[in-house]
Amino acid sequence: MKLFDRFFERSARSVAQRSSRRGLLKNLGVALVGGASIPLLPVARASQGAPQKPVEEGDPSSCEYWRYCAVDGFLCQCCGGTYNSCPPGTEMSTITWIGTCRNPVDGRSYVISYNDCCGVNQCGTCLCQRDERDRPIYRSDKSNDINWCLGSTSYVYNCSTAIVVGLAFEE
Amino acid sequence: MKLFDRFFERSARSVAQRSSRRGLLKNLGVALVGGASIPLLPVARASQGAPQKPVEEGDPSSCEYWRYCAVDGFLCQCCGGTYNSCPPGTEMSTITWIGTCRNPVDGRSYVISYNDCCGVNQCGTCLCQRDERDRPIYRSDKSNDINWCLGSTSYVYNCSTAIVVGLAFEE
Amino acid sequence: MHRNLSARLLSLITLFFIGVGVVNSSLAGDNAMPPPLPIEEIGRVESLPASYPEDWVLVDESSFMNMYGGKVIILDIAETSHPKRMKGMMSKSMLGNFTQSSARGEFYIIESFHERGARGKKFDVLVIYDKQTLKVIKEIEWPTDRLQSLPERYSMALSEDQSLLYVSNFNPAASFTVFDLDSREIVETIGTPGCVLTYPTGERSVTSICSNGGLLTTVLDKKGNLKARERMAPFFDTDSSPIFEWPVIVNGRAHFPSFHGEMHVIDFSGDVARYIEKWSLVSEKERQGNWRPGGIALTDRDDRGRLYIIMQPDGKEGTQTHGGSQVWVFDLKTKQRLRIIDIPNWAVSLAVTRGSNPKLVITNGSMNLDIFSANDGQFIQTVSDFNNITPLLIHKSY
Amino acid sequence: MHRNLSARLLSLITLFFIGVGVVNSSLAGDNAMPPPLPIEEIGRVESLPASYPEDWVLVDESSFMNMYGGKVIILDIAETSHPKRMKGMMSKSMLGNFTQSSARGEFYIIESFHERGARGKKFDVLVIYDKQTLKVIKEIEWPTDRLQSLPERYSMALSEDQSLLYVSNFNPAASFTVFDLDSREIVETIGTPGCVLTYPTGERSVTSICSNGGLLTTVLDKKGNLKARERMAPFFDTDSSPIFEWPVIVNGRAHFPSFHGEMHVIDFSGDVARYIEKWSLVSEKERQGNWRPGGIALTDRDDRGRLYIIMQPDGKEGTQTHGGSQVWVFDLKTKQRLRIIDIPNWAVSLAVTRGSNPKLVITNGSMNLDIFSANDGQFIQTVSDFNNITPLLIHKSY
Repeated sequence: MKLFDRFFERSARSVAQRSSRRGLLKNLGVALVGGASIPLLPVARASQGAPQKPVEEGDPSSCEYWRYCAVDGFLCQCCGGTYNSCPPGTEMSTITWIGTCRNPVDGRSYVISYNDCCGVNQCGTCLCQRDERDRPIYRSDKSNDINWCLGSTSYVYNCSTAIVVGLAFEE
Repeated sequence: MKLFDRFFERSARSVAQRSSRRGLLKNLGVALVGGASIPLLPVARASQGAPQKPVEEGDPSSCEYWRYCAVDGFLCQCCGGTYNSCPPGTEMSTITWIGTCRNPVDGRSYVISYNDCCGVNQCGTCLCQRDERDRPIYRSDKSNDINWCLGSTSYVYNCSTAIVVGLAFEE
Repeated sequence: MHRNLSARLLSLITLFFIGVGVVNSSLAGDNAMPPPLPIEEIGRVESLPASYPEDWVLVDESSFMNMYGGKVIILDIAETSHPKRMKGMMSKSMLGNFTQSSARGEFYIIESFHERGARGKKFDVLVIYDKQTLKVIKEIEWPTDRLQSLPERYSMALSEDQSLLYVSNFNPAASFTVFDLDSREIVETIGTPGCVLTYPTGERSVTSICSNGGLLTTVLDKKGNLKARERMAPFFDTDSSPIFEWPVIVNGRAHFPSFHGEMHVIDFSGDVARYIEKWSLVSEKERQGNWRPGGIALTDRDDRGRLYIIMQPDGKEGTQTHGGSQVWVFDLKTKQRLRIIDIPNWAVSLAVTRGSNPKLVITNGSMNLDIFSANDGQFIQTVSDFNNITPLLIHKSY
Repeated sequence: MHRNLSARLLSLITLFFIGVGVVNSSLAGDNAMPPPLPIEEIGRVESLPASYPEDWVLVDESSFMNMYGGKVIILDIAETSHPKRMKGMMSKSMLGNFTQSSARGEFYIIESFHERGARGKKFDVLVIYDKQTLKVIKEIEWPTDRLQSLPERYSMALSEDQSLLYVSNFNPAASFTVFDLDSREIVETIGTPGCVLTYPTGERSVTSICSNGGLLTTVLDKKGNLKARERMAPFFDTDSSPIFEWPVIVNGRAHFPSFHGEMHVIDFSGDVARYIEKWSLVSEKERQGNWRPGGIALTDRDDRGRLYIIMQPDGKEGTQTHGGSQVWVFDLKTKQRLRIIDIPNWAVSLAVTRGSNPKLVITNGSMNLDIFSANDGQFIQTVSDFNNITPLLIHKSY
């Protein structure tokens, strides 16, 4: 699901109010999700027999997080879920739109599945709109304008995740 | 239905923005419903054989209008209805709460029935809270905390009217 | 003004006041004073004119923060007194879609519900409203999943004679349903594989836009049943030269702007859509400044057929729906730009009202409406505080 | 953390990506680089602890601008990082009422729906939630109209042993329904003529507050059926000396503040409510300055049994629900005021969290939450931007 950049300003105001940092909101995306000083959180995972560990970094509650390149909606990370899991009481959509985002740590491009979490009500905070390579609804596989809760038990959109589902063939 | 005084401030801000009169909002009630210079609109009606015409005056889109002394909700006057009629597509509630308000023109106190208009959705503008002689829900006949659309086809509150239903015995 | 006085209501109220301290005002006259105000009718409900004034618009409030609460709000955007602006509203649940018939005096909303809020069986309903009373004329349970997305101007459309309503479906197989407005019955649901939306074409055809960069025209027979399908070859690349799905249709010609500022002209006047030509909205210099179209409902036209489009500077991949700082006005015959209107509070969506003195209505960056004179670009006023959350699409009234 | 991995989902997704340009990351290692990120699970849903931390609260968001969209939002109000504050939410339609069981790990919401938004048959449903998963355990269609009003702390309540749930009804005849939480069945609906709300009393009694200024206690038998009714004589005048329906109950004693600052103490520890005494919250001087209680949810208590109440200066008829500029803290045993906490952004409602370092949570005049240390009145932070519209009642968590 999607909104639009300038809507951020309204939300950003309340963020500014919250953090008493009005006037510093140069980067709306960062401001929106409250990432004043973005902590680098390395996320390491056991790989399948590879000699090194796969790596990524960044703040999954920041709109600038690398996986969110084509996201448009409320970040589940702020809603009781995480960047790849849903808030309690919701369910994850089975069909969705995808983006291709570059992990700045390993330089690889990954296919990211923006599965929506469905049910309850809209989360309503940490609205993040990046829209890179987002397309109108005639390219439904790449469109975040469609309510992708359409295949779920509940058609009510709550928030959006960003899940690594594979490596992209090419940038 | 009811809200609370300070909530007005938020709405009042957008009124101020609208009218470019930020800073003049001394009287929140007036500011809320946009009555900067209240036009006096004499409302005259044919009376039942009396020698003179009954009179009242004031701006029914202002929260200060005399009939609204115990109101708490969105004024139908701003919602496509009037002070005593409902917006298109809604229905008027059959049961309600009452107030006793003094008509400043004839000095008499009248019983005012605050029939809610029910259906569609909340009107959401011209929130007016006066609450004079409003009582908690144990005095349901005088309580605007109850959703008085409960007797209507639709239980969805839209806005509030202020209808003269009689003279009060005493002030 | 429709008076819906109910004697039953009055007697209920009268009963209610027994013992509450009420004197019938007709008994309480005083010679030195005017007579008391009479008891008033209870139950009156307003209604609207058969023909809406030119300055009225219908705001498609998608209510993105709370999708249960979407609505269509009828507003007089030229009115300077706030309390007089709102004329009424209709509810529109879960990103419901809206269109209207100028000839029939009807509004059409297709909306969705679960049995219990976000839980239970989900179902879609087409609702027909009377435009004067805003009362529901009929509700029709829908046979499939209607399209649920951010608002689109062509998620529904009427046939040229306004006898058929076309309704987009998506689940995620795409189709549209033909609804007969005379009999108020569903005619048929017709698949449009890989293609979405319902652009009215010719007398009884429907064109949809496809994932391969082409178009699909579905030709209907007199009753609205499928007669033929014709695909138009791709004319754009959905990855490298995508277009907006928001055409302006003038004299049967649909003008589709591309992300990068080209204008594709398609003939929608015949039975089947035909490609005519493309031209550029931007000069070479403007192209170098990356002036591009941008926004949600970024295009509309006035009664004279002039195009209005939101433009953004420094456009790049990802900014296409973010809106812009200017509106450009074009003569579609000469392909010349007539005027640039600077939009001080940012523009996300636009609409243009009817008549010889049209108003340009802008959904601004704060989700309020900025109103301009369309003829000279003069700012008129900002309209706010009408229960607006995300008024992403504005419709003209008729 | 509950992992709800669904193999079905994964295979669906895998199917979806055939031909979309995906390489399984395990096949794409490179000796000079770290291995690629693995494919992640799809379908994971979080869950919450069985015991909520003391600083968590449950916000009753009545959503007055859009009543379809009410909710209960679970928040950590001590958390300084905005993205970590919201823990989850439950929907709550048309001014739904909320209560909870500390012993059962369950939440109870009674809410209302029409079949189609604002149209069609209206019905009420009691919904039982699991507090760890926020999933619906059971829905019960309600036999009558539940109370629909601005939020009340005692529109629902539990019996002392948490085996029975009492639910207020109003249509406009007043009653309450007894619900057995073990069998999850309705026991009985019992009329309370002229009296509303369900204050838990003794082991199995329910006290309601009456239009004549008295109380009605309904005594139940072991199974929750009506055993006896007892009325307590009026102790206040609803016109001239009204009380707020927001008592603080400590050690079985209910403390009801009056509009003018008197405190009525009622014994709720026995089978039947008994009047004990009244005392004054305000000194003679404060009374002359018209210092009065004021607000919506204007009272709460901490674990030590201290009373917190919102106070307004210059109070008069009509300002009783408008909130105030201070919170006064009282020792209910000594009837002494312990502290005045100045509230800079106005206070409409309040709540106090559990534990030895409780937080005072204020719904401020902008409908955000201001958080203070309850022990010393120190301001901690403002919590906003959590989809809050009208968060009029805050509940402690357990």
